[in-house]
Amino acid sequence: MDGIHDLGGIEGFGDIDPEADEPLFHADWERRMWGLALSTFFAGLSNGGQFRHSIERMDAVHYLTSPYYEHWLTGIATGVVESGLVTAGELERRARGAFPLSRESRVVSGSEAPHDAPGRREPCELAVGARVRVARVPTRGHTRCPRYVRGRIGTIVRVDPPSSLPDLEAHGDARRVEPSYCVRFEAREVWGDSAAAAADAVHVDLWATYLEPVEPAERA
Amino acid sequence: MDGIHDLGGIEGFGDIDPEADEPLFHADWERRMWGLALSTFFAGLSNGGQFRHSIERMDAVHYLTSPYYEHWLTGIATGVVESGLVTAGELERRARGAFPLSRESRVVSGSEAPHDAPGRREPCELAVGARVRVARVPTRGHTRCPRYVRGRIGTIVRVDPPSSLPDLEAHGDARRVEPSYCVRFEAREVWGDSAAAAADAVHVDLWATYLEPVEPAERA
Amino acid sequence: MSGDHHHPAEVAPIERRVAALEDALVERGVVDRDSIDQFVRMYEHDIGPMNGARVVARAWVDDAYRARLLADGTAAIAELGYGGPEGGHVVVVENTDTVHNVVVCTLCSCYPWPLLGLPPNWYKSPPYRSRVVREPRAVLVEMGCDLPDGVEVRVWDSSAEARYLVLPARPAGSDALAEEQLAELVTRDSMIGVARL
Amino acid sequence: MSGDHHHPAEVAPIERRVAALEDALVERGVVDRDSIDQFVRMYEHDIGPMNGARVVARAWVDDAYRARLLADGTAAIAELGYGGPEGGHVVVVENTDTVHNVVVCTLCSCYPWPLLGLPPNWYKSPPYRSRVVREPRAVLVEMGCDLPDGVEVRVWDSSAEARYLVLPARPAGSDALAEEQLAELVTRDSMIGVARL
Repeated sequence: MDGIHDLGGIEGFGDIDPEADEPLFHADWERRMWGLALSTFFAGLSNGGQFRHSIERMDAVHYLTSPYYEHWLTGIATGVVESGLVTAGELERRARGAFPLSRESRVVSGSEAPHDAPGRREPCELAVGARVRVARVPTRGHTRCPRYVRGRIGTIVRVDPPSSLPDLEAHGDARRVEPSYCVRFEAREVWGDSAAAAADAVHVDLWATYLEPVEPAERA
Repeated sequence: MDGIHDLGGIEGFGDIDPEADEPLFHADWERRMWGLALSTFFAGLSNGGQFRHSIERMDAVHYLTSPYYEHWLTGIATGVVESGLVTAGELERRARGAFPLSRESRVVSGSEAPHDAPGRREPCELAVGARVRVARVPTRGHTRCPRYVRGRIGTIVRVDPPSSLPDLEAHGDARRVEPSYCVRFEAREVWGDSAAAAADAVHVDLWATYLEPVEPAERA
Repeated sequence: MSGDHHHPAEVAPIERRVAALEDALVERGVVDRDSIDQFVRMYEHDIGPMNGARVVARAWVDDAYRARLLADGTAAIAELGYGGPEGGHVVVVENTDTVHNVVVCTLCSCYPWPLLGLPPNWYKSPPYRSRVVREPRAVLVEMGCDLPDGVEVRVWDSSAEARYLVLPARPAGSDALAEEQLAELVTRDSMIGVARL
Repeated sequence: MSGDHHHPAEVAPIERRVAALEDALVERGVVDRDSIDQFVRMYEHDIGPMNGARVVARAWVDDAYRARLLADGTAAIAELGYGGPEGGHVVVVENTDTVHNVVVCTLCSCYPWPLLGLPPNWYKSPPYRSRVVREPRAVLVEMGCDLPDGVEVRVWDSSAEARYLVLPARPAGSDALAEEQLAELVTRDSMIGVARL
């Protein structure tokens, strides 16, 4: 989904604000929330795609105005409510107040994952040095393909072991295990000539599904 | 700039919330602000590009969490401070508190306007029926080229009279007057197959500078 | 900046900030309070959706006017005395049995002021601006506008100088009504394209 | 939803919402409080940047280890006993005279937990996530990290399974120090890539 979580390159968020001697947790609720989250991961309550998507579906303003561990709270609470383990009513009764959850998924079955776009049913197998273009097609569901590289051309610099495609595992029982690739994009290709020094590059790790090979003759 | 104001297609903002019997102004400050804004336009305090960019440069969270006419207040106050007419200190003294302004422009001279990208120095002249691709190059400055059509192919359905390119007028004394085009994009081209009915289309009005002609042989 | 948690002073209430800017500009003679009052009165009383409704009703009863309106909106609305800020280039798009039009400004809040006045809050808000270009049918249903099957939805994003007015289809059963009565049927939302008559 | 101004009840304080979720899951036996406590203790005491620092110091004093670390980070950190959640695939990128590396996760907050512990707030916040891929040099200067001329900046966006550790350059004048002393020089920020030693 083209959610607010997909922050790469968006302007207007201001200065980075490091906190001197920042504690690991800023309050006891953060400590509990973190331990609780890790416990739910070990209990197998959600996979990575489901967990991340449960946060991405937060209201955009809520996402931007809440502390980070509130994202985890909201996502995990949404997950346990959606799975039927706990009702939203029980959470609100226990909390003695409203308990905002994320919005429902726009994808029921994973059918809108990008690999279902025409001509893209078979993920490509690629090697270091290959030139690739990132698919332009947006999805309504979960994806780990950031918007800022969509449609851009880069070069594979590392091939990573096959792993579960998040776009599928976030939305149902279907799974596909495929390689992901570390792709180097020149800053100029992504941000235009007005970008930083031409030598700079950004690397993004992308599953095979997101990529298509670029013919040597094709220009950027 | 790729600011939060460029909202087309971003997900996560929730339901549309029409107010029954909505008044023209919700409070007297909105009434004053609107009349004040219109007065500053007639006084020639800013052109359209400057005014819009002064709002786009607001802090992203401030933009999303403030009432609409607070955008106008913040933008116009930023403009009069930047032009040297009033100091930020005077505004804060008069308001007896902090007076948040927008962040400074990332473009000093209009030099980063998209027409300065290589090979794009002459805007194209086009006719109804022509197929065009929207330039992919982002700018750090003001633009009226929405991000959701960047790199997409559409068809010109209307040619509009020449007018001042906002990307230039927002940033300095340079002006260029050129036609803009109403471009029809099929929903499928912009949002992929998972989008609404294939028959649907979105039309975006785009200055010549943002467009390049597409050869008939070229595929989407 | 509002995002900065080190901000030393509390942000002044919006009323005081607006007054501060107004006072600073009035004292410098850049603006005067009478014109501010006058602009407000104009848009509170004389400029609003009733103007657009008159244009629509005229187009319904006068085919030649309708043709001129669709060919050159700016000139045709000037015939009825309408023009001014945000009306320098008006484009009218017509709803038919097979086409439904809906207008948005994804980048800010462009709107045909001379015909519709100032936009409602929902038109300026992130949900409408973000969604109507991507899922116009879902937005229309949510706003109570059900479309017949087979109708193409055309979204118009007011990203340059043109300001759009939707010409709604004349309601069935309105044959007996005169132009003034027809104008009373025309709602603001039908001229934005989020309602049908 | 928090954006909905019709929300009937007030949002419960965050402390009560966390407790509500914890209690509901504990009562169902899905999680237990002891493991929660144990996880917290682990990351408060045993897992943190001191682990990454030991890896870096070892790489500085042992060229063969350094080569193994750059070839297969996961296996090389396991030699020192490190692994676990978010450490399943570790990639180490080396700063040199001509290359400076910096790590981000634009989509969420991926971070090499076994080596650095949990990320600081700024790493998870919109300013860093949005800006470092677009203007890494400006971000580095703002964070006090000045780069010599001619150095290429490589940004690594942790968007899939790999988790990145930056291997900083060994500081000049540290030749006399032993491995344990070297480890004390290595900061968290230098291993994210927003500082140099």
